[in-house]
Amino acid sequence: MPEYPLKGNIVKLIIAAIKPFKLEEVREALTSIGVRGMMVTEVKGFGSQSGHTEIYRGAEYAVNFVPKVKLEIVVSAAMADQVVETIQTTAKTDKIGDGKIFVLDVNQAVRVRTGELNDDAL
Amino acid sequence: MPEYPLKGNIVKLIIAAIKPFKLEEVREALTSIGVRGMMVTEVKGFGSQSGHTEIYRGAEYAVNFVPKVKLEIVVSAAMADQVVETIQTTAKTDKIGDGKIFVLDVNQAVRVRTGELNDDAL
Amino acid sequence: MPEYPLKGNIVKLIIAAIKPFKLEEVREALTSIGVRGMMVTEVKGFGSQSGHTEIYRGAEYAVNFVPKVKLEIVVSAAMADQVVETIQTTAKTDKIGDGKIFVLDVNQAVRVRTGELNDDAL
Amino acid sequence: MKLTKTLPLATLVAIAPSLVVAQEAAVATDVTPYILTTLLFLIGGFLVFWMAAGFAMLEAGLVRSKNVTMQLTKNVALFSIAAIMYWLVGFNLMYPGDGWIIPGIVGTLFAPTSLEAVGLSASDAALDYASVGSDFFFQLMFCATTASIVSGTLAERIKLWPFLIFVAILTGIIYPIEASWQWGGGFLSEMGFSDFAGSTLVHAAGGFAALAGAFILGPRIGKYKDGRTIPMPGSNLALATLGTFILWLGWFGFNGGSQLAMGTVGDVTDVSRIFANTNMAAAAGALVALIATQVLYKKPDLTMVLNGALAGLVSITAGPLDPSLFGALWIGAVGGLIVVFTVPMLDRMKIDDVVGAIPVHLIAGFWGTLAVPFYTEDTSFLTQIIGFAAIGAFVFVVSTVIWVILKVTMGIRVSEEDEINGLDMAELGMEAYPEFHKG
Amino acid sequence: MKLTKTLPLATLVAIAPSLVVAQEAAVATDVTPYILTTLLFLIGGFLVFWMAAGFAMLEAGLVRSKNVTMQLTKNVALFSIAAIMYWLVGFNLMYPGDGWIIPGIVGTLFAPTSLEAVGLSASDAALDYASVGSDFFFQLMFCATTASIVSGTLAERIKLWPFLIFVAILTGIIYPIEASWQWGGGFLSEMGFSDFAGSTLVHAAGGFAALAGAFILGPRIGKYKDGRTIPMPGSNLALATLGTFILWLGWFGFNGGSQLAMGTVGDVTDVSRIFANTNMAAAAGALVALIATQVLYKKPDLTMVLNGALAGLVSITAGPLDPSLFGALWIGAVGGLIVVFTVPMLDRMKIDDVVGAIPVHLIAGFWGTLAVPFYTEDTSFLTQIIGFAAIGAFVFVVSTVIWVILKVTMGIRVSEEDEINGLDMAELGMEAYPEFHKG
Amino acid sequence: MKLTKTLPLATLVAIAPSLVVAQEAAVATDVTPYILTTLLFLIGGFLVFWMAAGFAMLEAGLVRSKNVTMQLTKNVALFSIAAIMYWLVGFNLMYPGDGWIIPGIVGTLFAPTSLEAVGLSASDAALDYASVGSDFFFQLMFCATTASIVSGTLAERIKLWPFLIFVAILTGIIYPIEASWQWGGGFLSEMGFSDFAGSTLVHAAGGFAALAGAFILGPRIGKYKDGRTIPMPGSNLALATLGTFILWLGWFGFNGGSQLAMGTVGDVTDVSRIFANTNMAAAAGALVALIATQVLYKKPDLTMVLNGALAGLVSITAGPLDPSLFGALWIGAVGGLIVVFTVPMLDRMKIDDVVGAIPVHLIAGFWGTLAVPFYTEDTSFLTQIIGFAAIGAFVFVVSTVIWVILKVTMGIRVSEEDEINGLDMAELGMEAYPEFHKG
Ligand SMILES: Nc1ncnc2c1ncn2[C@@H]1O[C@H](COP(=O)(O)OP(=O)(O)O)[C@@H](O)[C@H]1O
Ligand SMILES: Nc1ncnc2c1ncn2[C@@H]1O[C@H](COP(=O)(O)OP(=O)(O)O)[C@@H](O)[C@H]1O
Ligand SMILES: Nc1ncnc2c1ncn2[C@@H]1O[C@H](COP(=O)(O)OP(=O)(O)O)[C@@H](O)[C@H]1O
Repeated sequence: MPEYPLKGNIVKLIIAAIKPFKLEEVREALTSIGVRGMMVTEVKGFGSQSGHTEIYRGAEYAVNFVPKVKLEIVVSAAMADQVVETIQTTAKTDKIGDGKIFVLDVNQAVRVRTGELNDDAL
Repeated sequence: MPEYPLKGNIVKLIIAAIKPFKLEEVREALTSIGVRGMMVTEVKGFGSQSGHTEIYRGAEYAVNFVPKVKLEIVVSAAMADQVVETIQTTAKTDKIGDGKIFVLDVNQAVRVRTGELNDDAL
Repeated sequence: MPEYPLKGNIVKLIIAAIKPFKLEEVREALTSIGVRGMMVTEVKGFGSQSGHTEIYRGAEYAVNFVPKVKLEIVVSAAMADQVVETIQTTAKTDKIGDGKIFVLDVNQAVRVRTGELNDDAL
Repeated sequence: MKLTKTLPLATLVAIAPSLVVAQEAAVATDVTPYILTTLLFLIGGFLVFWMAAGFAMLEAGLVRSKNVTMQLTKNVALFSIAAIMYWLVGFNLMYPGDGWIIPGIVGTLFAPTSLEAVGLSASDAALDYASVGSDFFFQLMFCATTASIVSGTLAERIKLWPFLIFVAILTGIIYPIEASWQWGGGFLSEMGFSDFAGSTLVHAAGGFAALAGAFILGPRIGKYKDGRTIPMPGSNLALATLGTFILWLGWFGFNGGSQLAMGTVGDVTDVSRIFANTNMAAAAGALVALIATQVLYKKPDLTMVLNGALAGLVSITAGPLDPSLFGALWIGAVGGLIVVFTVPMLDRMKIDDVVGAIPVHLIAGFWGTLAVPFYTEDTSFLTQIIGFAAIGAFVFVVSTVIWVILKVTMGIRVSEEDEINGLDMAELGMEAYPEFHKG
Repeated sequence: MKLTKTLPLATLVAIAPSLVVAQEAAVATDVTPYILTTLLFLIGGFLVFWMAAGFAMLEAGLVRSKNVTMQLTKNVALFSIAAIMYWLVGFNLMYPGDGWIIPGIVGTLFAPTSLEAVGLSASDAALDYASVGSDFFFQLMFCATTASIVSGTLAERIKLWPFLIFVAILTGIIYPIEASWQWGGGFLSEMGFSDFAGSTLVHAAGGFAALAGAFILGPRIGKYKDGRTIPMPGSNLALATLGTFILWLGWFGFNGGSQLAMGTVGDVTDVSRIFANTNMAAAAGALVALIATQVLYKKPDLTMVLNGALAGLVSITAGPLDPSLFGALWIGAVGGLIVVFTVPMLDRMKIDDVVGAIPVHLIAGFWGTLAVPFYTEDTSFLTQIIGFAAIGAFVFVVSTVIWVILKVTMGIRVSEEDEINGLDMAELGMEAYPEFHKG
Repeated sequence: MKLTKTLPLATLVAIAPSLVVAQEAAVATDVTPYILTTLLFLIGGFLVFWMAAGFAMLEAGLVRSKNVTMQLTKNVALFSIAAIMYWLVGFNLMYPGDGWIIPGIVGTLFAPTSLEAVGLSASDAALDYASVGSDFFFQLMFCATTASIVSGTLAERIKLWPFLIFVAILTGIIYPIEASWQWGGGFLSEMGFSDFAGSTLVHAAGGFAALAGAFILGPRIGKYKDGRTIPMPGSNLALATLGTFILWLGWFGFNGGSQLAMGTVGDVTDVSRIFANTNMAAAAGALVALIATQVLYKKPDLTMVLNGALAGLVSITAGPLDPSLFGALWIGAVGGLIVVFTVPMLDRMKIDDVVGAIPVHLIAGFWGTLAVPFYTEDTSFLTQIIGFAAIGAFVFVVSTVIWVILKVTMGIRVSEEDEINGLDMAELGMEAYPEFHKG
């Protein structure tokens, strides 16, 4: 990616979908390994776990979406693997629906307050 | 991206913003072509559709944001085009505000429960 | 990225986390420089700003998450820097918690309504 | 009982039961019974008024959030229309005294209600009954209740204005006419039909008007898909529960006030019986619905429990005085069972009743009417069925005609897109919960 | 009527209208009228108490979710303060009997209320009126209502404590003084001013206190931008509708109880008239607002419909007894129109009234006061205007002074950042809906 | 006072205070006092019924959204069970007249309540008291209140059915027995214990049953972590505030109706005193909690203010008649202080009381009981403490036994995963707010 001056090291975006009740635990685990920030969003998750049925006023229906929490974390490329591993081990319950982790490249990260770039921005 | 051992094939992240009432239809269409999971988020959409006005207690105001649903779907690169096409054809109403689809590269995908990688993780 | 026919120019995805009360201002600033669309999501933000304490029924507790607004904006690569800068200058309050901006590559953008590609899709 | 309702308009005073009892007890002053019965109507009246809020909350809680503002708007508007139409036409059409146009069938048309003069002197008062003002106030609330029932069934798809036009006709003409047959001293009361507080006259009547509408209007988009019923869960069960508690409270006025007298030991003691029985029937209906859903579905269904309490109340409404507490219990319990079984039944028939008003008001109303002879002397199952059928047929047919006319003239249903996006944004441009993310 | 309010404190018993009527009817036992009037105050009182909940829900529903906890806190606190201040100062300041400090203008200062002894014997009771306890209980609720009106207008930007200090002065001093001019037998009642249940004394007075506050406090940040009004939609219209129904219900006690007597045929029949008229005016106000917003804006506005019902109620409050039902209808209807037109008018004047309390209580209150002579003998438009002006001027001036003092001493407005982030987190550290995502 | 509660079942008529007073005043007709007292029970009864809705809303507002449907279900179900159990067993167990099994301690077992015949003649009525129907209706509501208190404390973790089984035993047996000791004319009333409307008999009793449950059940997962208390904020403070206003309103019936007579000047004037005092105590409790939280935590805590109002009400309930308005103020104020200090105290003791029911009902109930001798003659602090201890010990021990039995037999607590995911989806498969995103 020539078009960006690489002040600071390359950073990665880690997107993870986990079970809501694991959020606090995962956040603590990540803080303890030095992650300093993230964005958390409630999402409706669809996956193999989905599809159990409920009854409402006598009518059966399939619950296609299960509540999940999505984490978006940008970290220096160097930390990425450790972060993925930490999330995986912490969020794991060995039950279906534990979630997924995805890693993406980031061209550039900026801290709004200071204009710092890339991993200085985190 | 040398830094990741490529167990399993490359995967792509597909982000789509669609009209909320199309969600169920799109989900079914995607399931039928073999998509096994996704994350769904309500978003406030801003675009050409935006800007109609409403009146509240006698005061006119422009509605800048319209409710949309955002889909995030990770699929094997091989399937990406088909997924994009399926979303496009299903979500289409030919009315302004139908939405957008974006395709991004993913370095790595992990299944929390098993640690499986990339398209094995999906 | 050979696998995509590059109709239209390359586009980028810009993800920004800002303070909720800045949303309207930022949206206006972006419109004025020609951004025609975006997706907005409320997120719970974790970062250096987090951690002040509140009292509920006599018990102190730390507030780990602060409400933030996440913007997802796809623009032509050419505009990316300007968009980043506009967000940064507009969202800035010089107080901690102003937020972050991240820039990612996009392989492909599609307009659901027309099937137009890349920056024609925006 | 009901007959005495015509007295304030008729002139006869002599044979009024309440007064008689009073004199037996050789105690009542001339005016105290009048004051106390008037007070009963005022208290009963404001309690039944409160039911309008109950319906509004129940329905707002059971529709999806995209239709809440509309449901609230309909409920405020329908009550307001009922208040005006009942004054303009309804009251004297329902209580014509001797002013029947067609004896026993159609009362006085277009005689707006007027009340007694200010500072009425005792000599000019219907001392054996109560003030016209209090009677009008109390009766008006029953009329509005009938309309509230309709709005729940037709929620989430009917247009505002056609609905309100129907409400005007229902509250101004349909309800007053059918109610006059019994409470106005019309042919049903002659026949010996018995409906103390209106299981048939108010609740089933509202249910029939709703049923006719549901047929003409059709189900919500996506409600029935390849033979299956797709639930559309209510957006706010706290509101729905609040609404049910409000209705339960208002029902004490609904049934208790229908004693129409409080000036004697016998009357006030009867009102007490009615309060106790009404409460028992509601409790039994709720509890049975709780147990039945646990047994049938393995999980209790709160919305059914709420419907069950209301069905218990509707069931006891036709005869809240005569049954023992145990009688009230089993009559209410059957009402609770009825909703649990008839709610899915209606769905199988593809009749889309958003809040379950038809099982609660029409079907449990039939049950309550039918059950009267178990405890009330000089009543017969046959007469009860005939009375229910007469009123049901009349309300259903007339309502159907009006719904059809509205449909062909102005249309009664919103566009598909409007229905999907919700009536709030489409018809009102205003969300009930604009800040809460919808799922 | 109002004059009799002073009787329990004065000693005279002779010329009490109610008793006279009673004796004409040659019936009333000595004590029954006393018991019944006391009961009227107790029932009326708890109904008006309920209005405090109505204001709380209405306001909580019309503010944005980030200010809901604060609005609820203010409503609970203001009622509590009113209850204490009215006992400590207000009641005897408002009903001085013969204890005027400045005759007809300022009553007895700092005489906390004390009630009759336990187990009062009939010989010691004001048999022509009611118990002091019930009268105090009933009057107190009116005082609290005045304060509730203020909290709505000033929502979303005023600091908690300065607001509560103002409430203490309003309920302890301002309201009791102006109300004493009429209901305490002061100079306005001498003048022949007529305000049966308080369109001016309670509602307009509250409105003027709110208006003064709105001027000093200024509009919410971002409310008026380059000449345009930016709507800030209420966060929960179901709550706002519930609040309106609660107020509607409470109003039967508000107006009906103001008959101040229920011991005779004439009085109880009058109370019935009042109930019926009050309901009619509310219905007309709501319906007219529905139609007007449909016509003007092409889409009905529920918040205007709710305001319309309340404006109808305020309009009839000055004279709920004398008008015919038709009179109540058109008086209420005009009230409904008033809000539809004055809500945007205030916005054009950059007066930021969050819940529309000024159009509903002040402007419709003026209309209701002005309309009295249409139906009530021995009243004149001029006197009505003078009375309204006198009370308006007094309340507005005194309130302005207090608001200014509060502003310069402790400041009345939260910081810009606090206002943007919402008073709930900033001043209370507690959200009303912590789990629901805000937009 | 309480003793007269046994009269309708006993036969004696002679020395009934109310009648005596009446005759002194040489006025009351024979039946009017009976009618008026019956009316007091009916009005009081529906007001206390309304409290069931108040508890439901308060608790639904103070639990997290994932448990709201369950909390609503429990509240509707517990009231229904109470209504049936109190009829089946409770009422005659509580008011045995002369039918004690163990004199003064255990009344008549398994004698379902039956009411008077329809159209009772004056000669057959307990003219010195009121109708059995109205008395049963009124008393039933007190019984249900006791159960409502328990559901709040144990929210968010207890299984539905074991809870409902406990409620059946509490309302059918535990409450009626302990209440009979005082109101049924049992040994505590002999002893001179005084608890006018039930600070101990109703509120503390409910609190002790809740406390026993809290011990056996344990705190919610994550509530206490390494010595710290983790707040779990309520999901809807508007609902919690509505619930508090409802309870406040209902309390006028709760305390006022407990005068048990309205047929004389003395009685109705006493009822007025009670209304005024009850309101004052609530206001003082709320205001003191507001100030205390401001001082202690720098930010007022609405949930504490709501608890404070309720604690004020509970505090005055043992003696709402005798104190002056100032007495009601300071007694209620102390109640408000109590919650502010005991809520965190319970947390330090790791007793997880979700809605603060133990501080409000048990601790403030103790205070209210203790405070009676300050204003009521012929009462002693010692007797008050003994009475409180007797009832507390009985309810606590029996409840503990039952909770333990339920725990070992069927289990009372949901699984950890169910608790974390919320009882609504786990036990009911139904969310209260399915469309609102949870945080
Ligand atoms: N292909 C996918 N793309 C994006 N998110 C996914 C995908 N598959 C699953 N998810 C997310 O992960 C969650 C768990 O996935 P699921 O298949 O149910 O269980 P598991 O991860 O244990 O196989 C889903 O609820 C969804 O939020
Ligand atoms: N540049 C963009 N970046 C991200 N999302 C966009 C962008 N433009 C539009 N969107 C999303 O797509 C939705 C539809 O776009 P819009 O321009 O309104 O209609 P159309 O896609 O038919 O041109 C918007 O509401 C928004 O959610
Ligand atoms: N590493 C990160 N990845 C993703 N989002 C982040 C990250 N760090 C911070 N954020 C987002 O930016 C917001 C502001 O960050 P914070 O560290 O609190 O203040 P500042 O940006 O001024 O340093 C956070 O609330 C969070 O939403």
